[in-house]
Amino acid sequence: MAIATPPNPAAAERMERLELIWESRPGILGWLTTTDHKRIGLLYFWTTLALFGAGGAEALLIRTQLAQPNQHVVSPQTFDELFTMHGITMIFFFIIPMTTGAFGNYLLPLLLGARDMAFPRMNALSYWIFLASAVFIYTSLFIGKAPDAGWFNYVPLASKKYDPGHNIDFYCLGIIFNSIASTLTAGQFIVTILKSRAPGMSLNRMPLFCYAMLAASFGLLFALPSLSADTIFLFLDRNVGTHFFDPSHGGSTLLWQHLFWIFGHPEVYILIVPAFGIATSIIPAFTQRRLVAFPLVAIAELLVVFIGFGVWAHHMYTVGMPTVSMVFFAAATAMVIIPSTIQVFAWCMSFVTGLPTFRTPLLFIAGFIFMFVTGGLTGIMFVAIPFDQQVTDTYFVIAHFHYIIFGAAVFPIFGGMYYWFPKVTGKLYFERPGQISFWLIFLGTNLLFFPMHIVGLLGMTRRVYTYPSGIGWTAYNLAETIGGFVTLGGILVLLGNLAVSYFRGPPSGPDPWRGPTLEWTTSSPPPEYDFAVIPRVTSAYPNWDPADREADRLKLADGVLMLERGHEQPEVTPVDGRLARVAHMPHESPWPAVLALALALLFTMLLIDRWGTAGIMGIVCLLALVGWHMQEPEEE
Amino acid sequence: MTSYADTRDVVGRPAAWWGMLILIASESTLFGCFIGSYYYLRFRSATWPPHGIPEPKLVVPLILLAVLLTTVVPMRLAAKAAATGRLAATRLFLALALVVQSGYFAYEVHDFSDQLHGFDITRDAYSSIYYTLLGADHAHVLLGVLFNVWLLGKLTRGFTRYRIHATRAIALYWYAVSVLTIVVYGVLLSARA
Amino acid sequence: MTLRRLEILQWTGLLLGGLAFAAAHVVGYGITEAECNSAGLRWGISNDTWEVIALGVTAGLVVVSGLAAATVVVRTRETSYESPPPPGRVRFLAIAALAANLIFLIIIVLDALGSIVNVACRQG
Amino acid sequence: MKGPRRDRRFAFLVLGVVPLAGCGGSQDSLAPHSHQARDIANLFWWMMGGAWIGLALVVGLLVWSYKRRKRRGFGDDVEGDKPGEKRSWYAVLGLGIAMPIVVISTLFVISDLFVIKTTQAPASTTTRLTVKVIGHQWWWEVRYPGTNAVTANELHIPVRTPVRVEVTTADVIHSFWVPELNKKVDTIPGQTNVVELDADQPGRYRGQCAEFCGLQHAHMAMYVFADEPSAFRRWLSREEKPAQSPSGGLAADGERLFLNGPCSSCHAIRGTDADGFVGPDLTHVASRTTLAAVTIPNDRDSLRNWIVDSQHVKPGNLMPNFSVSGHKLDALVAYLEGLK
Repeated sequence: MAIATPPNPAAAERMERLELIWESRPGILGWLTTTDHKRIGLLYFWTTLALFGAGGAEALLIRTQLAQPNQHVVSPQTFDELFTMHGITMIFFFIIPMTTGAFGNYLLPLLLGARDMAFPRMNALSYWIFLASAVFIYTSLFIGKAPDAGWFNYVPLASKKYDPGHNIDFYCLGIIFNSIASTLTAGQFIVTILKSRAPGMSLNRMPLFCYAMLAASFGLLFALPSLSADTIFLFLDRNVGTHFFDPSHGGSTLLWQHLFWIFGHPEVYILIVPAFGIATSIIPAFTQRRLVAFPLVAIAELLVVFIGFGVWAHHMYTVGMPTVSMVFFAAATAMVIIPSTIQVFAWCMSFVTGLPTFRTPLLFIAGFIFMFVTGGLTGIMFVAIPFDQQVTDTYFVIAHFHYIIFGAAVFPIFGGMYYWFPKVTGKLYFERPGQISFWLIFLGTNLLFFPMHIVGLLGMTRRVYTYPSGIGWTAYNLAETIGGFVTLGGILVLLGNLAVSYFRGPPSGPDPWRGPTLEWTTSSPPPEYDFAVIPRVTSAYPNWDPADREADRLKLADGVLMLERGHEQPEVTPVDGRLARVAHMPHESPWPAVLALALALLFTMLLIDRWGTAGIMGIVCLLALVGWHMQEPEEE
Repeated sequence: MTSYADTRDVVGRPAAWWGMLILIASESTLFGCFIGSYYYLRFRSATWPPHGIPEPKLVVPLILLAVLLTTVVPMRLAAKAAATGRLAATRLFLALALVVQSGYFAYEVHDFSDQLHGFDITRDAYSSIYYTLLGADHAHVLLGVLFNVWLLGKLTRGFTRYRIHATRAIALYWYAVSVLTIVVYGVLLSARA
Repeated sequence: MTLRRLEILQWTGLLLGGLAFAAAHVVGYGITEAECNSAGLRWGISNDTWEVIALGVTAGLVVVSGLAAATVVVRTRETSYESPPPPGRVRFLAIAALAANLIFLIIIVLDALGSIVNVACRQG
Repeated sequence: MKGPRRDRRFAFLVLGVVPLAGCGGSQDSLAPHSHQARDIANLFWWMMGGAWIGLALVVGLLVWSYKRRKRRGFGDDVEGDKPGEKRSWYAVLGLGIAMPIVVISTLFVISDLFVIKTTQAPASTTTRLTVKVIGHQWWWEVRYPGTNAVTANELHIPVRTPVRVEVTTADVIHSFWVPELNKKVDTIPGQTNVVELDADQPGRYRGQCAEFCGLQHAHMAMYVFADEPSAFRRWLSREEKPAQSPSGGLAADGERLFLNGPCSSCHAIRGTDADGFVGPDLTHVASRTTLAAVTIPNDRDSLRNWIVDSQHVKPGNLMPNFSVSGHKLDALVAYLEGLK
């Protein structure tokens, strides 16, 4: 029931006014200055997809080098840069920006029944900063100075003494730069979810996707400062001469590890929780059933991140901590699993009691459950401290977290691409190639990652650029490499399928799946203002409440709640979603892009030790902010 | 669900206020990490502060702290005045707060450079974390000062709903910075214990 | 029971346990950190005693928080967690809080077991 | 020995991958040769069994949902968009909360309260020998406190004797790991970590640096030789002795070259003026089985090749290529091969 065709002339006239108020500037300039969450979401999507390609290429180079013992496909230095950049790229420049930046930006307002994010210009800023930071860090690779001490970047290996080049400075500044973008995204997601919901969407009627995004945003908000503090310390140690990490002057190398993993472990959950959100959107649509145990799943998504802040030291069991300290983190590690088991069985029971139609999106979710459970079960093994100390820093751990990160984070991303493709493009994808792509990726990844468990147990350590023959590692490594290329094939089929469908696919209409949430109530692709009428919400599955949709249609006819007077959207009370006020939204603005550019120059100056110029750039940033705030949302 | 398309009734706090709260949460976490590092390093050293470094001064910082805290009052009054649309009063209170805050900041910068002559940031881990923590706190005071300058500039051209929200948000920022400064001084002075 | 009281209980159930657990986790780790490093030699604190005190207090708070949530769940059994707010939302969050507090409690118990059974400061 | 190996084969079949003939190699955490490693391995077998059951449970549910994909809900509860909700709740509470809490808490108690006692650092009273191992980029220095014995990359211990290994580092963080004997432990700057080695049968056990430590992290292995106590004492007393200089001939020229050339600035040979400490102590280099941290065998050709072209064998290692050849090279090699 798209609200594309107005029921009467009066409504038609009001909708024209909406069109006029919300329509965005045409051409390149429109994209440079856009504040439309859908456009920003698409910008994020294409950028992160490109970076996914880069990270994947690095991964395949690594696998090629390791396909056989004692190979020299790449030099040791190149290998170190490759696995470092692979980690940085996939975590900071693919999964986080893809799930939050792309999926979150495009979908959150649509699922919340809002017309845009709470802070549209901040949203644009986060994208431009993200883009700049990606360019910044990849410059290092092209000038042959890429970070080479691993994404975990332990000191003293990363200190000036053992890594004198600019490689690690690129790491510090690039990470700080990128985390500004993520913090902006997280912050405004939280405010959007709390304040910009459709009136009536109280916390017990908010879609689980939004809970997942809320959890991930809180995670980012509270985890990133720890990483920033860490990288600031390291940057000062390297370039000012402080002694945070220098034991000979009262510093501690373990301080780096603690701060890093206080960020690093919540990070893991930040990566997969949005994927949970995607899964909890797809499962109801393709089982035609509300998700089982809604309140438990909602809290589980928040809990996994919350408890995830208390387990960081299980990455450091081998550094010689007191047993008692380790046990503290082991206990939390043991129980952080419960929220995940709750969700797994809620998903499975929804499959069992619903009417599952195994189209491609649901196939990817089924595959995701399989991969997530496999990776989760090896995760449970790390509760056993002695076993963790035995296999940590071996391929067993690589297997574990790739089952989690590729299996549990990337599978739902693929499933989500298929699921929301009709909404974004207005076209249907082709089913048969879709299923082929799933099976290729599923078999490929298992062939790629499963043998890693075994070589890990056989003693193959991580981050080695080659390995001797005759220790029984060769066959498994070859299998992994083959699996890698099979996976590549599957991904190419997937992208090809979507590309062809974009041009040749049959029209989808507003709601091809009988989806449960609000995005399916508006036309595909959605209009700039998302919803002609601020929708009425009385459950977490609004599109399955015909009465409410009928009410919307009537409101459209009478022109109620269309807010066609100005660039407006309602604000609600954070808990029970009562209408609080009508907020005036800002228009397109060039300043976010300008500010991001100034910041990029600032960081470049810091990199090449031009402190004075950096200061000037800082002032430029402040001026840009002033200019930004010259333009206020107009009052009518 | 009656027709409230024209409703302009205002319940609860504006998104701007929530946005500022988020910024504060993020910055406080950063300070939390600094403070955690402070104690982590402290636990690892037998003497704290290390030999040859004077214990942090007690009296002057506390007086300064008191001075900074007094500015919470005018900020609060400014926010109230803004909420009730009293422009002149808002400007007055903001200006008042700004003067004191600038004075505080000026003295702190002077004191900071003085201490640097005493013992340098590159001396050891203590000096590193000490100056980082102190400097970060001063930076946040400076940011607040800039906020106030900008806001006063805005208010020269009267009120808009946007500027009223800004006043509330910036007042909130100052409450947070005051608390933050108390905590930071508390941590640094704990070296005397 | 008035809605107002249910609200209070529900928020207690949702927040108290989590905050208590977070505090105990940091403090509990901090105690060992302090005792097992050069600073601890000066302060001479006993790991087990302090851990047990900290964890005992926390366990109490978590239980209180859990009971608050449980009360709300029982008192609102007539309403569905999907019914309109506030009652629906109160029940919804209370159910969630109940599960959360259970998990926190188990962590605290395991923490306590771990710090009592293991020798403090022995490198693991 | 036969038993565990067979069931490990079997296990790999369970794991779904056919192993290489005679696989397991010499760095196999599932081929334990000490009670610590055995405890850890058993822990793994139990956890793996549980893991397969858990995975089977979930996969079973998914397959079941596929089989009954035409039927909604349970029993007569098939109406609305929440069919079978009540029973699903029970399933989630039982399988999703109660069951995992019990299982995982049990695992926690077993592994982190009891097994951990056997693998954690030994109390200094329980061990009879202490060995100091110092990590360098990219080799292991081995010292025997109370003796003059200093060697590299090949660590000898008496069998059936608890040995206290104290690991430290000369530069960055490494990780000392001999999987068939015990868990790994990192070398942290400014800190001494301890791990116990207690081999229960004579043999050679491969170990490797497990923490990324730079360019040649891949080539930083070591061998632990568990000897019969008598053999160990003989080895140690020989290692203690300074090198005796060659009576004459080629080897004597080699010694002169070594002491006057650049070699002695990085390497030490006890009993001579060579006292460098950048590279391994070469006093009894000929008694070792491998060179360059178990990268190449210790034979004449490898040694020659290492001296002239170590940067090709182990790119980035701290020893430059030396352009010696002909008589000089023969002399050097002869001298080093004499250092038994």
